[in-house]
Amino acid sequence: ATLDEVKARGTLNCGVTTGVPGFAEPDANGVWQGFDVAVCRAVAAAVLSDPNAVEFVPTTGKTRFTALASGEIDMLARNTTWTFSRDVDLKFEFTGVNYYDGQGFMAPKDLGVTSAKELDGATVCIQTGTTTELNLADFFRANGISYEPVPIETGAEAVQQYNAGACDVYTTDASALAAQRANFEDPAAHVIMPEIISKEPLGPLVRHGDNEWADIVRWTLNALITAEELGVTSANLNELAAGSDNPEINRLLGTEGDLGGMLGLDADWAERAIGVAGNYGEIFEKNIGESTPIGLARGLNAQWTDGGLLYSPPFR
Amino acid sequence: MTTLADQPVTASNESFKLSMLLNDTRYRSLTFQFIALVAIIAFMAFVGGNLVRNLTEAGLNISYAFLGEPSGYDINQRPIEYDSQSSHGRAAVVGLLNTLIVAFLACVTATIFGVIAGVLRLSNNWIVSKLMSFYVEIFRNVPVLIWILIIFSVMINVAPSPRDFRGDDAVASMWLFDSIAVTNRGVYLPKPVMGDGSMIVLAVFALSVIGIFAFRNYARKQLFDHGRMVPVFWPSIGLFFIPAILTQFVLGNPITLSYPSLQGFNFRGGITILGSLIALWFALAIYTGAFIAENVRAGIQAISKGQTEAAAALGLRPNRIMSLVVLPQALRVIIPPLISQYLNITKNSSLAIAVGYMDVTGTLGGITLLQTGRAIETILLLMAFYLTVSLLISFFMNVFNNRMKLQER
Amino acid sequence: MSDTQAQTVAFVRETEIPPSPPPIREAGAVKWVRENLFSGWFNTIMTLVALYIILRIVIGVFPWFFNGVWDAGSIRECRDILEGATGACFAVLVDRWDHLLFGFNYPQDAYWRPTLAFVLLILAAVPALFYMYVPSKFLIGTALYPFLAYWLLWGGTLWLPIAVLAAIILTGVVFRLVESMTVSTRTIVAGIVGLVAGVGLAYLLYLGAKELWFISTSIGTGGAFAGLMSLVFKAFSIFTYVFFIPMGIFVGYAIYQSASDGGLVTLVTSLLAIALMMLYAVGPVSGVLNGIIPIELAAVESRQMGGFMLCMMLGAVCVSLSIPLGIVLALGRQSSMPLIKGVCIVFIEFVRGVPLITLLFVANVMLAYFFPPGSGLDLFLRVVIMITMFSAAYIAEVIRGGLAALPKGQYEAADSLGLNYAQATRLIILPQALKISIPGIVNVAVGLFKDTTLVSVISMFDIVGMIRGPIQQSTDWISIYWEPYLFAATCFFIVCYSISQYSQWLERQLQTDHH
Amino acid sequence: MAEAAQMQVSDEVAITIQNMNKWYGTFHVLRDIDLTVQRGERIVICGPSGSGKSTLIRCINALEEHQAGSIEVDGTLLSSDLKNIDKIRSEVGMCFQHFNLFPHLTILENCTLAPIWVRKTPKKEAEETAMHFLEKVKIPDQASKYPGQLSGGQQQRVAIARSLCMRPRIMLFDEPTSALDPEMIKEVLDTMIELAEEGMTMLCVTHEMGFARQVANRVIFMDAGQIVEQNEPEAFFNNPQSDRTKLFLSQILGH
Amino acid sequence: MAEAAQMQVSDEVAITIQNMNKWYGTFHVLRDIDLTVQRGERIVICGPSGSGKSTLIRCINALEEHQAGSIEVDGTLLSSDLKNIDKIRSEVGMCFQHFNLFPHLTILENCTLAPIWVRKTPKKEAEETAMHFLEKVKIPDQASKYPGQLSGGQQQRVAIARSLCMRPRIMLFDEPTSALDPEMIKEVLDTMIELAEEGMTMLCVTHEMGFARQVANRVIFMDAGQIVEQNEPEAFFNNPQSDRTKLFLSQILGH
Ligand SMILES: Nc1ncnc2c1ncn2[C@@H]1O[C@H](COP(=O)(O)OP(=O)(O)OP(=O)(O)O)[C@@H](O)[C@H]1O
Ligand SMILES: Nc1ncnc2c1ncn2[C@@H]1O[C@H](COP(=O)(O)OP(=O)(O)OP(=O)(O)O)[C@@H](O)[C@H]1O
Ligand SMILES: [Mg+2]
Ligand SMILES: [Mg+2]
Repeated sequence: ATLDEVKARGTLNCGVTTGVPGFAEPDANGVWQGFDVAVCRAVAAAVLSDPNAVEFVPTTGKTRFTALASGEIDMLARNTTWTFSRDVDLKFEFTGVNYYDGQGFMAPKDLGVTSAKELDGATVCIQTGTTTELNLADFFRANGISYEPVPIETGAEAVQQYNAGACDVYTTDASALAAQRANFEDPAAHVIMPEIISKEPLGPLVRHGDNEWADIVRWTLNALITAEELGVTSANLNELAAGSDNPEINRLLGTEGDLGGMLGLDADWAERAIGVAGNYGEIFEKNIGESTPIGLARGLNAQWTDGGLLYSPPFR
Repeated sequence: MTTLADQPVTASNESFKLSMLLNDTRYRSLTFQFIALVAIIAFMAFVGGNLVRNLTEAGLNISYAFLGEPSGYDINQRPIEYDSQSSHGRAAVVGLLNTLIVAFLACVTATIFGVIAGVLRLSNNWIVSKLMSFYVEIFRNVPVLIWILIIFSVMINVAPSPRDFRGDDAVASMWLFDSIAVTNRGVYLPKPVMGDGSMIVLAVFALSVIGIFAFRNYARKQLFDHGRMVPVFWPSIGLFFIPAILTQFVLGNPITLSYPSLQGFNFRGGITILGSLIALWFALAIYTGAFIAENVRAGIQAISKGQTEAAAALGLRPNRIMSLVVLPQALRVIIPPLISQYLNITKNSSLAIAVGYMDVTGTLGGITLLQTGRAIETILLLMAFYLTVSLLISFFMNVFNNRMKLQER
Repeated sequence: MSDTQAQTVAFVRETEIPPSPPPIREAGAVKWVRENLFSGWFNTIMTLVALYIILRIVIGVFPWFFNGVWDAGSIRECRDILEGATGACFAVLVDRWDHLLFGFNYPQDAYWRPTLAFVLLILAAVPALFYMYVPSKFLIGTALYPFLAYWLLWGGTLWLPIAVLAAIILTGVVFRLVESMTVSTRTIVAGIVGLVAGVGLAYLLYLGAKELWFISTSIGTGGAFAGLMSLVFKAFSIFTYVFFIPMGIFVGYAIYQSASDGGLVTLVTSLLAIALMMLYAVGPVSGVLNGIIPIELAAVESRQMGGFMLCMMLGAVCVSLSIPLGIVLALGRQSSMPLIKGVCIVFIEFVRGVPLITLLFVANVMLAYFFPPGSGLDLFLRVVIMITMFSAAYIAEVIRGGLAALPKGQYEAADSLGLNYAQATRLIILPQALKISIPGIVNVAVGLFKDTTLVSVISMFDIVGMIRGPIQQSTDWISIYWEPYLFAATCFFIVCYSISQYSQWLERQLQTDHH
Repeated sequence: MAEAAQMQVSDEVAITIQNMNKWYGTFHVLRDIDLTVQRGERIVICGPSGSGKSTLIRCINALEEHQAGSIEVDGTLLSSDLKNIDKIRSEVGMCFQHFNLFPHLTILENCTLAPIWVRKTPKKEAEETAMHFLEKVKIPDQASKYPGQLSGGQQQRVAIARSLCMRPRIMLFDEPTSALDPEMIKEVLDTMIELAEEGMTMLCVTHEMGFARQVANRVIFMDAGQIVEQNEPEAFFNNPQSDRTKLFLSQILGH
Repeated sequence: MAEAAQMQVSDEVAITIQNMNKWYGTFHVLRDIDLTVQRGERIVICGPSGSGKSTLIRCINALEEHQAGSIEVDGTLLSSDLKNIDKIRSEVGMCFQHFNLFPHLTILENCTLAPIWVRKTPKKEAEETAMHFLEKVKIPDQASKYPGQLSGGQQQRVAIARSLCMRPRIMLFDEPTSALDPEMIKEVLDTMIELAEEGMTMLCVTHEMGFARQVANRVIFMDAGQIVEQNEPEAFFNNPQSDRTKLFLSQILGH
């Protein structure tokens, strides 16, 4: 089983992208940073007690599924949309959603377009990779308008084209749009349109059939989310781990019950996972939050209690 | 003497011994080939067995059923009818045609660039020959992928975007009396609209093209029969344009042009040549042109000085020496490497996705692979396609080589 | 014959005419300019056009280049410094210098290792490149280089490459030993080796036959084509079942039989020796030696390699591997045995007919399926296999040209002296054919080196992969474009231009050489 | 035979070279060459290797420029004027040591190329002329073959026929036999003797002394870019004046 | 001299060819060749071009296969058995018209290659032998040069030395002098005469009639793949029997 292999190996092989600002990127020292990366580190901390015991394997859109299927990586934590066919036909198991994204449009303000429905006849730069082309085709078809697609491999090239006016609009996941815009010379000259034309639940996935391993990844992610919901932060983690009044926090951090044992891990697995970089909210703020150059708002990714979609099943 | 002795005899009635399999020249090669055959089969067994086992383990199967399913994505250049409801198979065909289009255009242009640069490199104008050397060296020694990226980016940044044509104080304007628009999304050309009687104009045009060939033949015949030199170049040009234009005028302009114009976001009407096509085309052409220039130069230099001198001593003028003596011989040297360069263009066009041109690697080997996850199937198809193209090109090259072989003893 | 004519005709020079300097018509510079730039209206136009082009380029690029910012932490800082002026942001090169050269993952405290390996590469290449000037004993250094370079780049214990080297040398010793044995001793060796090889082969074939049967049973379900394939595999399987024992016996017998001339025995013995040593001796011995005298460097995995270093590594490794493979393919293609010739032709034409990028996809997504489950060949190795195959096919074609250029008399002379095929090929044919092929091989090598950038499409971080991935997609340098590409282009230009200049020089050397 | 040939020399001047000098860079290859050739004269030029023999005859049909002095061929002054060069070249035939046949054309096409394109002779006529000269050099049956299919001697004869097809008044031969084996030498020399007998003006660089004796009106000996001695063949061989000539002849005849 | 040479012929048989036939495709090159060569005999083979002379001697050394009849060299039957072929080749030396020296090896290496790799002679010994034979052909001082640096005659002599180094009992020469100029021909013939005087069995294709008269025991005349006539040199040249021979000799001697 994967868990045994990982333990025997002593490192977790985690598939990431070759780079998406804020989500996964090696910094100037070659250390991987980012929102997706944090999930890998949390799993590594839970399983191997060491957040750095991760071997990051960069994958492209084409290679990610084979890498996972052939066992080259233990889990894939990159912007991969959870779809029916990937789950069922390609025989993978999505273990949750760490970012609710959606495909959006960005256009220069002086184009005078306010809604994507006014884009009849426009040239659209698409960053290929996930389901972008399909969503786009569906959207324009559904609205009975035409467009000129310009598929582009990397964000940098898309920005080149977009800024030179080689396309009128630029579409990709809204998170990436926001990140790119924040780094334009004049961010205010561009608008992101209100329409979000697709649901892009992005989350980690593992191979079909190894449910123990899938559970570990799923509940590690849930632990991060629940921690935020319950107010467990890196600041108060040690204090709470000693025991608290909230039974759910106690179950989460292993002072009550034996949830860790059920996963085949030890009792304080979740404490370690949260200890890496804090809870979901902290990870978000640190990597892609509004204080970073990426500057994303929580939006859909707020806790359900704050009107978002983040809703972890209970630890019980 | 047609006796039996005129036929070779092969009978040999030595008794067969096992060691003859190794030591006898007649059996030895059979033995080796048999061993090789067994080795190949064993290798196939190893590879095939692993493949089957791995696929079963991953729960995958090899199936081409996805080719019939709707692709769900759009393609910006569609030589045949296609939309997002068409099948993956059709998308593959569109990509395939796109590959062939860009490869063909790039081959033609690369040849032109290459021949010009190769000849100019031998020019006695110092600055020009140095400039050409510079061109050749700089393009040959940097990977084509980098060139494609750089050239594409230069083009989209240098050419105006459709936005620049808009408004009263437009920064850019169309060329040739507002008939051609050059933008960084592509070039928009006027498109002929066929009215009544346009067939006549076309027919006249076709006839005048035939006429040019006839005229050239006539000129040659004049020279050969009567030793009269008839000028060819200007009459040909005249013949090409004048009759068709006259008919067009006489029939009251049956063929009209529909000009591209800025409507909404883009130019519409007319013929569009996509920017990504132009960029890839140009990048491949200029990159390969550098290699062809080298071949051309080498080919011309391979013709010994003696040939030129002999022709000069016979009183031939330099341009005739070139066309009658040097070029026919140089072509034999130039064409085989030229064809390999064509092959290279076809193969390098698989980098099209770097500029967003949807060739077969972009459709079948790109989005289709991405959407369906059918990596093995799509890659096998891709390989089969490229292999067919290169084998065809190699085949023509061999035919050519055999035909052009110098007669020797 | 009239006397007058005889007189006019007879002429004898009494004095030598001294040589004089040529007449000078025009002064140097003016004449040069006139002859080379403005010697006719056409030439004048061309000169002016050329000057205009140069001017345009210089005007376009100059400010961008000279306003360049070299010191900034991110693209945003760059913009702040430039304040809207045109200018390059070369700071990215400074900031990500290490990444561009070594990839982002190579241990920073070990940068000296690839650097040293690079310097040594140049030193090691000199004796091979300038073989006509450098005493041939320096080639030993070149031969040792791969082992040293392996150790420097990948780390681990030095004893491993040493053990491999020792195994190779030992094999050479075995080769010599068996070759120089008396026939009676060799018969004994031949007997043993024949037995081992025969049994081993029979066993392998038996496994193969089983495997073929397994394939045939597992593909025979869907459709006519699959059914047909299944039948084909069944036939192969039966064929192999029938022949595995006779084949083993025959090969064993053949080896035994050839004791008298020794060629085959020697070859098989050495192959057997090296295979056994590699499998069973090299690992333990180097482990034990390292236990006694540890000489170790921190191990670096190949997936940690990147940047320009990765291009250089792929280039060097694949070229050196593909030359021997190319030779074998070229010889195979010239072979008189139709099957072997056919296999070589199919291989060469197949590989040459497919873009490298597709082959790399194969390496990335398909090759894993061809190996036993779990054997997990690492990506670097898979890519090396593919690129090597790719360039070997091209090199084979170059060498085939060289072989074809040899006069038939050379083969005949070798035959008439009694040399056998292997000897004639090794001593007479190849040395000459390779010499003719050197410029062609160098060209293939340059092309191959440039093509290493294509590994970026399969998520390896060579210099282009590094730029398109981690640099352009980082928060700091998001979407930076020209500067890193310019840098990559410069790196490649320097290396490729030097190699092609070398190749031209070598061509001239070979031309003036005695033939 | 020498007597017989001499008969046809007329008083008209075919080539006049005055004070001609040539340099390659700073290397003085030809020094103060003075030479007058009468129409119908047959001149053999000999001398050690590198003495400038080839350069001299290449200057006569403007394959090389000379830097000082004058060359006049059939009354046309050889200058950098392209018209004069063309005129001279169409009157002077040249036959190279290495034949320089055009390998991509058949023998017949080799022979008709220049007449058709330079002289604008109708093709038919050109082919007739070509066949005439091919018969003369005794290889009419090879007309439709390619140069690569002929033996060396045959190729050399084609080269001669090719120049004759332009009906030149003057023929220049540059060591026409040195690339051939003895049997073929004979074939070629026979052809040249025949030409000589018809009164063609010929300048021939050769070391075939037999040919010189048999055919030449005059033998010119060159050394170090100068004409050292010139005389009638008999006198030249039997009674050389200059020491340099004596030395050269002793070597060449002793061989 | 011919008498003197004849002395050394022994009664042992060196080569027996019986009823040998060879075809190229369907072209019958050699027809019913019967030939017995005694040890120490020196045979000259002549005949018009294309008559199959080269083919005959190439068959003896298995460079070409024959399709019918038998060839036995020193008691070994030439069959498709590789062992026999190897054995014969190491006893028969061959010297080609175009030398076929190995250009990438020095003269010494050319000579020691086969002894070292085929005979497994220690290098030192092989070099001594090589120097011995190089002295014999009078070019010991060229040993460390490359073939490209030698003249044609010297190259041909190296080729002879190279085959001698294998200490063959029989030497085959295929027009060893036809690529050479007269001066060089002499060098090579002298070497061959010396060999002949030592009693080497020799088969030599040549048209050097002087050599034939001086050295050969027997002259064989071939035409159209058949042996037309064979006889002792005196008788062969002075009194040819067949008309074909007479015609051939008249041409060759008249030249
Ligand atoms: N293009 C050139 N540049 C410089 N020097 C040259 C050139 N061509 C010939 N020479 C030199 O000019 C001299 C005369 O050359 P030329 O070919 O006329 O000699 P030659 O008398 O014909 O000798 P040979 O009998 O060897 O043909 C030689 O020393 C030669 O090296
Ligand atoms: N490989 C071949 N295939 C077909 N025919 C051949 C081949 N080699 C030689 N021949 C023909 O066989 C005949 C005999 O050739 P061979 O070389 O033995 O002649 P030869 O007597 O040596 O002539 P020469 O004196 O010209 O060398 C010739 O007619 C030749 O054309
Ligand atoms: Mg000369
Ligand atoms: Mg012959």
